[in-house]
Amino acid sequence: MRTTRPRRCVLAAIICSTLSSPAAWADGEVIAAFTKNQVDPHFEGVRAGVAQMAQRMNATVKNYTPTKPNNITEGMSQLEDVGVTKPNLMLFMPIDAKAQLPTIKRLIDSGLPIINYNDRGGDAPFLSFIGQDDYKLGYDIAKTLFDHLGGKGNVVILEGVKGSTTGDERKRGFDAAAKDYPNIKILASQPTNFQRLLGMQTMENLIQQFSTIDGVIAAADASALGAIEALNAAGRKNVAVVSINGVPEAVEAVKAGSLLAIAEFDGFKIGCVATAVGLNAIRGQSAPKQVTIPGAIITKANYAPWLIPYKDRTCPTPDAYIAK
Amino acid sequence: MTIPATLDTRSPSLSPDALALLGRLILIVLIAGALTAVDPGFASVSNLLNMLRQASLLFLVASGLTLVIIGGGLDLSVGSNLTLSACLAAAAIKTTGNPWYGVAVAVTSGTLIGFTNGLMINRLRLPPFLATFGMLWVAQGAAYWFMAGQTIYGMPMSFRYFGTGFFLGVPLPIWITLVVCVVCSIILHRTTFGREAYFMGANQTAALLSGIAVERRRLLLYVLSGLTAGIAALVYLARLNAAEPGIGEPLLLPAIAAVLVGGTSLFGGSGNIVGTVLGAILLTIIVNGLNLLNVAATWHPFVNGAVVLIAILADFIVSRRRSESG
Amino acid sequence: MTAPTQSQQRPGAGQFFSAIPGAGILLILMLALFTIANPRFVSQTNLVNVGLQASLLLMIALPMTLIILTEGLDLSAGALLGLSGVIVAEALLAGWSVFAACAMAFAISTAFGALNGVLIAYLTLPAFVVTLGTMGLMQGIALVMTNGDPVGGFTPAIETFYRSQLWIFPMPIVVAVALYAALWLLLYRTRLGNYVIAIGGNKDALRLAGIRANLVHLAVYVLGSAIVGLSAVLLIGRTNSAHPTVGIGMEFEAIAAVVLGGTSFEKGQGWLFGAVLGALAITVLRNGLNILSVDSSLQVVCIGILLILALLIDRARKHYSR
Amino acid sequence: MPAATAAGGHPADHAAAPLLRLIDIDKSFPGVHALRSVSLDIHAGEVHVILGQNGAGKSTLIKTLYGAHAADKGHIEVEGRRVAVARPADASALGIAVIFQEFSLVPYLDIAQNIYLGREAAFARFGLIDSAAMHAAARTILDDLGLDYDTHAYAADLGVAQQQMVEIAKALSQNARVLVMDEPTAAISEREAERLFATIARLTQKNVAIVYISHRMKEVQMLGDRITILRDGAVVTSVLRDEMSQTEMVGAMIGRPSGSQLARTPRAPGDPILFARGISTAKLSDISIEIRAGEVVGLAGLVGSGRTEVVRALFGADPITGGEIALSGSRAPTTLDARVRAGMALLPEDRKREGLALPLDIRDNATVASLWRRFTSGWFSPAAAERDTRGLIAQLGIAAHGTHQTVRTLSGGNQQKVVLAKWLAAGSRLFLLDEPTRGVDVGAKAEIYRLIDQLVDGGAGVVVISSELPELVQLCDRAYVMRDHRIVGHLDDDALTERAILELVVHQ
Repeated sequence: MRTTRPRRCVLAAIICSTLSSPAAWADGEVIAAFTKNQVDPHFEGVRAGVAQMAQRMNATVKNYTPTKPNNITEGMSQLEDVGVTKPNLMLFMPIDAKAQLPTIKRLIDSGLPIINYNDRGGDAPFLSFIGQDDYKLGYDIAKTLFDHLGGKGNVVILEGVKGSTTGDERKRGFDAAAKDYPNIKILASQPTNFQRLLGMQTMENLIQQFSTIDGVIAAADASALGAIEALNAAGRKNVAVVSINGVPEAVEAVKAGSLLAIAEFDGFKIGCVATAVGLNAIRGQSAPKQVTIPGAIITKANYAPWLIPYKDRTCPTPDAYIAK
Repeated sequence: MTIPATLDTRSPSLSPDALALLGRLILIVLIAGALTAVDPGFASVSNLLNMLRQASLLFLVASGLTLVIIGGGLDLSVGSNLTLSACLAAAAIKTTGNPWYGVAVAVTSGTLIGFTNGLMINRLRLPPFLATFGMLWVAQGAAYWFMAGQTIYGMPMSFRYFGTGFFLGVPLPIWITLVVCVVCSIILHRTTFGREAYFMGANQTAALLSGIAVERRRLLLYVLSGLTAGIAALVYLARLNAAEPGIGEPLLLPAIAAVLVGGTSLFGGSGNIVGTVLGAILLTIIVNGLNLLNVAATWHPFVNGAVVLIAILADFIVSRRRSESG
Repeated sequence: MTAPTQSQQRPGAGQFFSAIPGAGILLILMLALFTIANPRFVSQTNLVNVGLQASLLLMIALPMTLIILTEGLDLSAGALLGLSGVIVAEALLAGWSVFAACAMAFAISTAFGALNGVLIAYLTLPAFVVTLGTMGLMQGIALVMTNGDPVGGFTPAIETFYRSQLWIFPMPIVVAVALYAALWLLLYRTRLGNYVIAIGGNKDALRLAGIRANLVHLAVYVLGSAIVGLSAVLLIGRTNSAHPTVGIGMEFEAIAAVVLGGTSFEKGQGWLFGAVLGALAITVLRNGLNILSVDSSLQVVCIGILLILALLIDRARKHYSR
Repeated sequence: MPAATAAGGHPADHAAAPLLRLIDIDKSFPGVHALRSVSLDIHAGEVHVILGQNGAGKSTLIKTLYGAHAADKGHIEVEGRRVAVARPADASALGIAVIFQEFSLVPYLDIAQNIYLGREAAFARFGLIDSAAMHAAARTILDDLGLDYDTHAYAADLGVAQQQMVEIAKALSQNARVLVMDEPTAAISEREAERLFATIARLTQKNVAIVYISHRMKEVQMLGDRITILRDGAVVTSVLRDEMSQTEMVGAMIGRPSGSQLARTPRAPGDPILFARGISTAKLSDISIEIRAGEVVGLAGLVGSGRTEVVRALFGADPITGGEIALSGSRAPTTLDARVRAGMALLPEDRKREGLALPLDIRDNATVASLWRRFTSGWFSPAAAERDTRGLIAQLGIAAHGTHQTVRTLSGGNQQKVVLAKWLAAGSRLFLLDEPTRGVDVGAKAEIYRLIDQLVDGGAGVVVISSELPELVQLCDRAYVMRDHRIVGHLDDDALTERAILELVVHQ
């Protein structure tokens, strides 16, 4: 036993240091904010928005993210665990709506107020849904590209994660737009899981397969950025690429001209509005059933506001969107 | 007892290792031929180079791992080592603007992680599987913590050349693969260290009793594995033009598969680096071919699994036949 | 007989307390620390949560213990969990009865277990490589069957089962405890159990005793896969849908749990209860860190350090007890 | 000697028919006539000692009895009935059990489970083992043997002697009527041996027949009711204990009147190469040895007397806890690899596990220990290694297709030569040879002797461990004799005879 003692001290030190790290206590309510992974900067935007609005409204935020990206079992466990800590408000985005719905319903039944944000979480009695219209984002950005191409040309689609609401809705938007343009030919549509490496390798293979590609629609910035790398490496200069999200790196690409346009899916704004709506609701105001934040099309003409780092941006209030 | 004059009547090209490599090469050629028949575009120079470039990324992760496995070990931390090294290197390049700092950082961090693995296995006598499995989590967590949800992007052109550039019409990652392959090959076959690694892998006790400094050699093997993970991190970084904390983890199992499909035995003491190159090409060509045939991406894991099983079964049958005839 | 008495025989049953493995020590420490840091940690709801989460991990870790006792490994367990869930879900959607759907999943899991077992026991191929290959097969089939999409909308009976309780105990915990009891009986109270330990410890001795050792070896893989296949029912009950890739990575977590609990990769040394300790240690760590809302990135580091620490404690104790 | 009295309580009552008879058993292997028409009568309640040097045919005899080898000629009778023993299972069914030197216990099963491994059905109730009943049964058997072991203890936690006792218990639980013990005291301490003898006494009282194989004269005198001496595969004599003196037995084993032996060419040793003083390790105490250039030093003793441990300690393979080792006059380096570089070489007893990498080829194996010396820059040249290997193959007369033949496919003698080649290439000056001729055929044996001569002529020092006394006496200039992990004697010149060694080995 004598040898284990020093090791135990080390362990105790580690655990104590981890306990003391995050989340300084404030006076107000405790918000549990869920995001899907630690990899995609979009969710960093969400977390930044939640943090800023919570600070402004004097509440405390605790973040929950699975250790493995988009891991559904971990996401389930975290939901269950958070139920125990009884936060005053939960901001929830599903990793998989179907899977998490039963647990969410039970949490709501137990009296926990939950705001659904970013992705639709199914038909549970949420206080409110704050997000954007993925179908419309998909439709608008595809239309932007098709107009840019003059209504005709060969286009490939890099889809998101098959089966995710976000991915499927955006895809539906792309397809709907394509129907409106009879001279646009969709060469291929392949899943890239919102990932950069997969976006790049899929694009590399598509380049080999098709000699003329005029446009690329990516369901997310990361896939688009990967695809641009592949196009540059292959020397395909005149391919117009569009995507959805608007993370700083992609906006820089718009500025540089390698990305034609982005349909804004703004995590920062979603985080801000969700926090405000939720806090207002638990402080006695009535909550709108749904707040849909319109997505701008970010182009070379208007990119500047999206280049500001998240921490320097100012949270919009919900009123800006509810009034309409 | 005299030695027959025809000591080596069996020509060296028929040695078991060469036979295994030849078999894999023939398989690759057959698949390539079949794909060309289906779609002549497959055989275009640009597609072949594209495929080789993808294979080279996989190979780079698997190269150091091959050395470790030949030496009788295992390194499960290569994927997360790559992640952490790429993230640190990207930060270094971003803050200094000088790519060489990035190179130094990636190589150092990769090597340090490998060194720590070796130390844990040598000094604490942890089984390689577990020591490197623990390291997998630690390095991955460190990368998440370091990146705090961000990506670091926008590498200078001079640096991106490593991933995207061409030299003599051939993509640079392929050249790097060639260099790493030649260097590993030289290490394995033209240095005393390499010969000792094979011996260690085949029989650790006998290696120790033959005067091989087993612990130092083992440490070096893990350092090399870490180093190649660091180099691979640089190529990935240059190729992707961005570092995010999720890039390395999905590479671990394909890298192990490439080593095994390449004919290196998990028991140690056999195999070689060229096999791993062929293994990486085989795994890549199959994915490439499936895309060409418009087979859904969902089939990829199945085909990869089948290739792994077929490879070990083929080696099993060949080795059994040889031991029966010998 | 005047011979000196043979002392210093450590009794097998008494080893429980004299040799609490590293995971046990860490578990107790964590329980204490988390309770001090946030008393809600020991609330009934949270303990049920820990139980539920650990029970799923246990469903894989328990059969994995048997496999590791034979000096083997099953990397395909996680993929099989996903595949089996998909099969049950698709069969239910196709109008099969719950029983028939489970029987189908059971049959296919068993077949894959037999494939692993034949390659490992009879052809003596390394378990790591074999199960890496079959993992690809299983994952691939699940993906192809579902096109990568989650499958939902099947009969709520499965979820009802997952949420049901036996007296005050949630069903998954009951099932895990029952499985533990069954495997405990199998391992420690049946012939087969002795043979499992003998395969890892001294396969030749088993052959010499006239036992068809390879058949037993094969049976361990078949049994392991059958259990994992059936546990998929609990998993899809939990999520009310089947995900083709849901189990990926769980095999490593299960292996970690088994090893944390003090089961070794060599010589058939280990114990079934170690898997319980290991699974609880991992679950409590994650749960506790969640309750204290520790940053996810630090959670990842903590798991790695926990693993290495537990191994070090075991090593140190073994070293000084000799 | 209470045990001996107990065992001797049955002055062989040979009116009854023997329990087991071996009749004219003959067995040949390629190149070796292992058993020549051996006949043996084994009576119930009797300890039948089989004496013989290494290679006398003892292990072949056991294996034939146990069904592991099929006899070429002759047959076995049990209680007067002719029986077929084709497989170990047949032997078990007839009540014949063998306790080999390598045990067949499963480390992490407890004593009771090990005893009943494969026969659990006897305790099964509704498919479950009645653990209590099994432990009770095991308890009874252990009590019968006078052992108070906890039946719940793992085999892994038992000492060698205890494991051996469990093996005996396992044999008895199968109602063994004939128990064969192969050098049972080889690896256990004096006190443990006494317990074993007491156990044997109990067994004979229960009418079990014991076939006891040993070299130890003291044990033979104490235990044996009947003694059969084997030499070169044939029975020299079979006598009752009191019919033959110890000296006569030794003489019968050696086969020559003592004193007569092959002439040894005297050598003129040079300067000391190795000098070890007061070496102690976990398994050795106070070993002092000197080896000079140009001489062959023998290390005699029984298996388990600490011979192997001595060379391992000298080689740096086991950590030493006391004493010091000097190499060529200066303090020896501490690590094994440094000692190899200083010119030491070890030819281990178990060449397959410790000497060779079986899946690799001759070149890899023959060059592995000399890489540091041959390729000082660290660059390896396959061509040079190839040349060297061909040279070694020619020099040692290794029969192989070529340098790329895998070592696994070589014969035992040729494998041994590859190990020697490894050290020749390393230019070693001090060779520690642990049983260099075990498991090699006569031709290869002669070549190994020739090689040892060459080495010594070239100024090397050689230490030879051998269980074959004629070999030791013929090869060595002088010899240290070991017993119970100590050096108990040093013989040189005319004093080095088989008899002198045997007397030191066996006497108290």
